[in-house]
Amino acid sequence: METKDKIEQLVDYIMKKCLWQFHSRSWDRKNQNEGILTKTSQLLCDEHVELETPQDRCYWVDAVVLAREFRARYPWLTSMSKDEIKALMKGLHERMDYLTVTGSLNKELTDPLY
Amino acid sequence: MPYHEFECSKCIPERKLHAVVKGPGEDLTSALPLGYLNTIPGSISERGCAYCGAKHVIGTPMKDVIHMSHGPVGCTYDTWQTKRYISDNDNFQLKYTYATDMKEKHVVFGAEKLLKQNIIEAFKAFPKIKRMTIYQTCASALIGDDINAIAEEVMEEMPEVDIFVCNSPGFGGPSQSGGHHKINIAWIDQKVGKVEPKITSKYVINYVGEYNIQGDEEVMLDYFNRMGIQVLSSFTGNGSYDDLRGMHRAHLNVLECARSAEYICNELRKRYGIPRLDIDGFGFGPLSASLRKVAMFFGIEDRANAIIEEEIKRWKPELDWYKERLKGKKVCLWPGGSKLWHWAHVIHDEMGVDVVSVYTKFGHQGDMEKGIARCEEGALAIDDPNELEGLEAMENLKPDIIFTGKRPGEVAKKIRVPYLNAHAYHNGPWKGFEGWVRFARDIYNAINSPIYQLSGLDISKDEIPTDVGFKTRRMISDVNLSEEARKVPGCGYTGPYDIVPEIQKRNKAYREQQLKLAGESTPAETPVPAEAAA
Amino acid sequence: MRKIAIYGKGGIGKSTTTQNTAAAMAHYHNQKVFIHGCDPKADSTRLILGGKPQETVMDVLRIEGAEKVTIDKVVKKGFKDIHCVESGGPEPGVGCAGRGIITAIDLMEHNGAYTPDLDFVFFDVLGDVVCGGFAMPIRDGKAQEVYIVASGEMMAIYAANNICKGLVKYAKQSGVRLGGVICNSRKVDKEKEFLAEFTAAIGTQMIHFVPRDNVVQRAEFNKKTVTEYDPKENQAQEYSELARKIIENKNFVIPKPITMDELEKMVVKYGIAD
Amino acid sequence: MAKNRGGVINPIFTCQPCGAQFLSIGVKDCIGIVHGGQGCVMFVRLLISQHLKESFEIASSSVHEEGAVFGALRRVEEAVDVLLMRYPKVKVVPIISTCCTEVIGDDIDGVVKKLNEGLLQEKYKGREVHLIPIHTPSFVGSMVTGYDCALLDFVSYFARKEEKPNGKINLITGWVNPGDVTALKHLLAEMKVDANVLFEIEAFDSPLLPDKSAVSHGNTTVEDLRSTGSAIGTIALNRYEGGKATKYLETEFNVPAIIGPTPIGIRNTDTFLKNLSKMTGKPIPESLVRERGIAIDTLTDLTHMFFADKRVAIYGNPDLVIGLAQFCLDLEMKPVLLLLGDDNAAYPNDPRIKELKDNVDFDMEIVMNADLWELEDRVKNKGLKLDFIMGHSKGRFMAMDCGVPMVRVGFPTYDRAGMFRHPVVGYAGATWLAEEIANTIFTDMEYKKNKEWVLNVW
Repeated sequence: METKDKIEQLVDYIMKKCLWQFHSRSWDRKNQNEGILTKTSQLLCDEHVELETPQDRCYWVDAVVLAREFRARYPWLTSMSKDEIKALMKGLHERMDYLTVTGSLNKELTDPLY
Repeated sequence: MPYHEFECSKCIPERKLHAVVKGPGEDLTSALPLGYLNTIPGSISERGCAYCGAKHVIGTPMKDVIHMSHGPVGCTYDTWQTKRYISDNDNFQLKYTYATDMKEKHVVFGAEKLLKQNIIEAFKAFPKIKRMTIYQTCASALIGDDINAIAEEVMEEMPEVDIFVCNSPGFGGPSQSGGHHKINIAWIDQKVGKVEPKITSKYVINYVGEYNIQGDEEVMLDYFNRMGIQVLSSFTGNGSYDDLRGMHRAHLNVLECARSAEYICNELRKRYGIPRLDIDGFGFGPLSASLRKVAMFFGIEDRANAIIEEEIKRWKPELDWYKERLKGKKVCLWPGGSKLWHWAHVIHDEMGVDVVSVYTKFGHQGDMEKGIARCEEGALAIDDPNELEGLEAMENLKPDIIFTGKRPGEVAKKIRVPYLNAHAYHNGPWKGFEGWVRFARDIYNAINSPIYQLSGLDISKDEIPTDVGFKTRRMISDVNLSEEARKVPGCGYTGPYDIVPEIQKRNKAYREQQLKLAGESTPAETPVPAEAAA
Repeated sequence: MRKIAIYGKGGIGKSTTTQNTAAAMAHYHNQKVFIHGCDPKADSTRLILGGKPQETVMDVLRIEGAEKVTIDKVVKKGFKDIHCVESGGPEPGVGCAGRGIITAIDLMEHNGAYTPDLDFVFFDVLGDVVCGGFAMPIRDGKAQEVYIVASGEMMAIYAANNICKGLVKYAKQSGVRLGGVICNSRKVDKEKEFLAEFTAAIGTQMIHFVPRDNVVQRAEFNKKTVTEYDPKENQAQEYSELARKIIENKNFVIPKPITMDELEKMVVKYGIAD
Repeated sequence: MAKNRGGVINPIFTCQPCGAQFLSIGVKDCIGIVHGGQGCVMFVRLLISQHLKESFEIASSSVHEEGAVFGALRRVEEAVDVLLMRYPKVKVVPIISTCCTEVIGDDIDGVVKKLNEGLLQEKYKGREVHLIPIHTPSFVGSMVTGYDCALLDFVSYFARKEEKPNGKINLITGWVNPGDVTALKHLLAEMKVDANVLFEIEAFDSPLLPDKSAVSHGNTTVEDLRSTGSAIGTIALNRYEGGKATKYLETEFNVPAIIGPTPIGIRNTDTFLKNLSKMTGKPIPESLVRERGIAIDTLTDLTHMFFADKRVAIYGNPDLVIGLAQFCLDLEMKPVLLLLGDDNAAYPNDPRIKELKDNVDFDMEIVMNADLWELEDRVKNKGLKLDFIMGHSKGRFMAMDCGVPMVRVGFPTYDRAGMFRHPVVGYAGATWLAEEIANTIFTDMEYKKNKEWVLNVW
C-alpha cells in the first residue's frame, strides 16, 4: 500500500471520530495537531512521552486513544519500522494541517478573538 | 465546489454558497458551506436572537438564580417554559421568570430606577434565593441603561446577594450564537475566581457545555461520581451560580457543546492554564472513549473501564435490537448546533441509520466542518436553512425521520415525515449508555408508528385491508427482517419511563457525603501525575 | 395646513428663528400657527408663551400615563393665539430622547392636535439628524417641508450639508422636500456670498438673510419675540419678510449634498478655514 | 386595583408584536414581516405552533447589530422582495414593528410608501400586493393591544364603502381558537345569517392528508376585508380585541356597531343571538332553543350539587376573563380573583367590571396589570383558598405547586391535547366549559381523597 493511501486511512479515522482537530482558530488547531500527533507518533514508536504540564496530559489522552485505535484498525502498522512510522506520522501531520488549517475554507480561523 | 442550489432559492443566489453535497472524495477543503453570516431578511430562517442565545440557552439552566430580563415583558415571556432543562432544586429556574416590564416612559426617560426597584422586589419575593442574572434586551441596550452600575449599587446595599449582568441584546449577531459568546465571556470576566470552592477529590473537572436536557447532566455526573471525579461545576445545566464562580480551581475542563461554551473553556485555558478536552456524551463508542480519556488524564483509567464494561454489557443487546431494525433508514439531522456533529457519525455506526442531510441553524463553519467530516458521502449539508429549503430537501431526500425542532417538526408532519425533537428530546435523557438506547427506542417508535401507515392511505381510492384490526410497531419493523435476526430474543428498551429521579438522588447523596468527608481532610489540589501508556 | 420642520446645527438659533418667524406669520400675515418643540430641553416655545414653563408631553406621560395626555393639558396658547407644545424628554445621557419625539408626535396626532384650521405647524428639531427619532418630524404624512437654519460658519454649513444627506434618504420614502436655507447671520465675512454659493451647490435657495441685530437678544431677555416686543423694529420686518417668503415659497427640492472635498474648497475660497 | 410592584414575575401576556402576528395568520395569502430581532418571530411562532400544533409562516427582517445602529429599513425592503419572490401567492404583507425598531425610529410607513412607488412598480407590476405598516412597540400594552391595533390597521387599510350594503355582518371574533370559530359559524348558520367572520382561523385545525397537500392557513381574504365597509353591521365579540376597528367602521363608513358581550356562558350567548337578530332581522330558530336546552340541561346537572360556592381565580385575556367570571357566577361559583395582565387604562371604566363590583356579594379582587405571582403569592403566602384556577398553560407550575386543579382555557394551552379544538363561546362552549370544570374538580377530588365517594351516585 502506498504511504498516501495509508495516510488517507488514518485521516479518515481522525475525521470521523476526533473532535480535537476542530478547535476554532488556526493557531489552536496547529497546536492541537502538533501536540496530539507528536505524542501519538511517540506512543506508536514506544518512545518517552512528555507529561509535564496539564496540557501535555490532555494531548496525551487523545494520543493514547488514537494510537490504540490505529493499532487495532490498521494491522499494517505493526509491520512498519519505527522510522517508517515516524515518516508516516509526519505525513499525517502535514495532511491534517492542510485539511484543517492551511487548506480549510473556514473563514473564522484567523479571527483574532476566541 | 459541490454547492447545492435549491430551486426555491434561485432568486437569492447568495444562498447557493450555504449548501453543499459531500461528494465522493470530497474533503473539507472542497466542501464547506458559508456559515454564521447575517440572515437574509424575509427568507423565513429558523434562527433566534442573541438575547435568547444568552438567556434562554446558557443563562437560565443555572438553577438557583433569579433570571431577570431588563426590557419589555415579551422577551422574558417568550423564553419561559419552552425548554426541557431540569434541575435538582425542583426546577426553580423553569418555574419563575422576571421582567422589569419596561414601558414607553421608561424608554424615553431611562429605566435604571425601575431596574433597581425590580431587583429588590424580586429578592424580596424569593427570600431564599440570593443570586440573580440580569439580561439586557434590545430596548434596554438601545436606550443605554447602565445595568452594571445598578447591579453594583444593589450589591453594595445588599451584601448577601450577588448579581451577574449579561449584556447581549437580541440584535447582537446573526443568531443566538452571538449571545452564547457574550455570556461566556461575561461570566468569566465577572464571576470566575470570585468563590473558592470546596475541593473534595484529587480529580476535579468542570463539565462545560451541558444543559441537562431531560436530565443528561445527571446521567453524566453519575459516571464521574462513580469514578471519584469531582465535578466542580456544570456550565450550566443543573449548575449552581456559586459553583460556577469557582471554575478556576478545576484541573480539566470537559467540554460537551463546543458551539455554545468553547469560549469559556478557551479563556479558562488562557487565564488559568486549565486544559480543554472535547468529549461526546452520546453513543457507546464516543462516550466510552470520552470517559476513558477523562479518567486517563487523572491516571484512573481502570475506573472508567469498569463502568464502560458494566454499562455496555447491560445495554448493548437492547441497542443492537434497534440497530437491526433501523438499518438503512434515512435520517435528516437538522438540529441547532452541536448535535449535528455529536450524532452525525455515531447514529450511523451504532444504529445503522444513514444520515442523508445535516443542517445547522445557528452554527458556525467550524460546526459544519465537524458535521461534514463525520457524515457519509452524499449527505446534503445546509447552513441556516429556511422553510422552503427544508421542504424542498425533504421532498428530494425522502427521509424516514427528521431530528429537528418543534415548528419544523410540524412542517414535516404534514408531509408524513416523523420527527424527533433534537433540542428537547422526545423521551430522554439521551446521553449515557441507557440514554442512547432510549434515543434508539424513540427513533424506532417514530419510524414504525402505525399512524404513518394510516396517514398514507386514501380511503377514497386505495385498497384498505378490512381484516386487519391493528398493527404493532413490531409487525411493521420486522417485515423485512431476516429469519436469523428475528430469532434473536429481546424486545428493545426495558427501562422505566423516567430514569432521572433515581440518579438525581444518588448524585445528591454522593455530593453530601463528599462534602462531609472533605470536612475531615483536604486532598491535594493538583492531580497525581498520570503514568505513560504501556 | 403646511407642516414645516426646522433643522440646523445646535446653537445656531433655530428656536429663536422659528418663534420669531411664527410670530411674524401670525402678526403680519394673519396665519394660524402651531409650534411643536422637539428638543428635550423644552425651550422651543418660551418666547411665544412669555417664558411660561410648559408641562411637556413626556412629563405627563411619565407621571400620569399616556392616556392622560390631552390637548388641554399640554397645548398652550401664546402670542397671537399661536399653539405651542413641547415634547420634552430625558436628561442628557439617559433614556432615549429620539423615542420621546416619536411618542410625543404620535400622541399629538392621536389626540387630533394638528387641527385642519391651522395654516402652519412648525417642528423645531434638536441639533443634527442624530437618530431615527429626530427624523420623526419628516416621516411620511408628517412635515413635507424642511428649512435649515445656518450661518457662514464652517460648522454650520457642515451640519447643513449633513442634514441634507439625511433628507435625501427620507425624500424617497416620505416625500419631504427642502424649502431652503435660512441664514441667521453671524456677521462673518462674505457670509451672504458663501451661503449663496453653498445653497446653489446643493440645489436650493437661501430663502432669506436674517441680519444680526441685538434687539433679538433684548426681546429674548424679556421672554418675547421681536414682533411682540417691538413690531416697529427693523428686525421684525426681516422676520415678516422671511415669513412671507415661506408662505409664498414654491421652490421645493431634493437637495444634492456636496462632498467633503467640495465643501473644503468652498471654505478655503471664502477664507474661513482658520 | 393594580399590582403594586414595578416589575413582572411570571407574566400573563407577552408583548404587542405577538398579537399582530397571531392576527396576521388569520389572513389568507398573508405573510407578515416582523421588523426587529429574530427572536421576536422565532419565539412567537414557537408559541403559536405549540398552541395550535401546526406550522405557518411569519418572516423576520433579521435586524442585526449594524441595523440597530444605522437604521434597518433597508432590511425591510430586502425582506419584502425576498418574500414576494419566493412566495408567489403572497398578497398581504403586514410590516410589524418591535421595541428595537421603534426605539431606533425606523419609519416603516415611509418605507412602505417607497416600496409601493419603487419595487412594487418596477419588479412586481401587475401583482396584487398590500404592504401594511403596523406599529406594535413591545413597551406599550400587551399582546392583546397588539392584536387590537393590528386589527384596526388591517381593516382601515382595506375597508371600502360600496354602492350598496353587502348584506353581511362583520363578525370580529377576537383572539379565539379554531373550535370557537366552528361554534360561532354554527350559530350563524342556524340563524341563517350571512357573516364575514374576520381573522378566521378555523382551518388551523387542519388535516394530515395522504397526498401531503394540507397546510394550515387563515381564511379571511382581501375581499372579505374590503367589504367590511359595506356591511350591514359589525359585531365585535371582544371589546379589547377588535373594538377599535369596530368603532372605526362605524365612524368612517356608518356601519352600525355592537361591541360585546363575549358570548361565554348562556346569558352572553343569548345576548349575542339577540344582537344578531336585531341587526339582521332574522329570528332565533327553534333549533337554537333546543341547543340552548341541551346546554342548560348539562349545567343543571352540575351547578348546585358541585359548583355552588366553588372559589376560582381566573387570568388571561381581559374579555375572556370577564366572560368566564360572569359565567362562573351564573353557575353559582365564586370568582374570587380576576387577573388582567396589562396596564390598559380602560379596564377600570369597563361597565362589566363596574357591574361585577356593584353586584357581587363576596370578596372579589380584580388585579390590573397583574402577573402570575399576584396569584401564587396570595395562595402560597397570604392564605387565599381556591377550588380551582382557570387560565392558560403558563400557570401550570404554579397550579401544580399550590395543589390547585386548573382548567386550561385561553392562549396558550400547549400542555393539554386539543384545547384549541374546543369552543368556549356559544352554547357548545358553555357545555364544554362546565363539563371540563366538573371533570377537573372530580379528578382532583379523587387524587386528594376529598369526598371522592360522592361520585358513587350521581
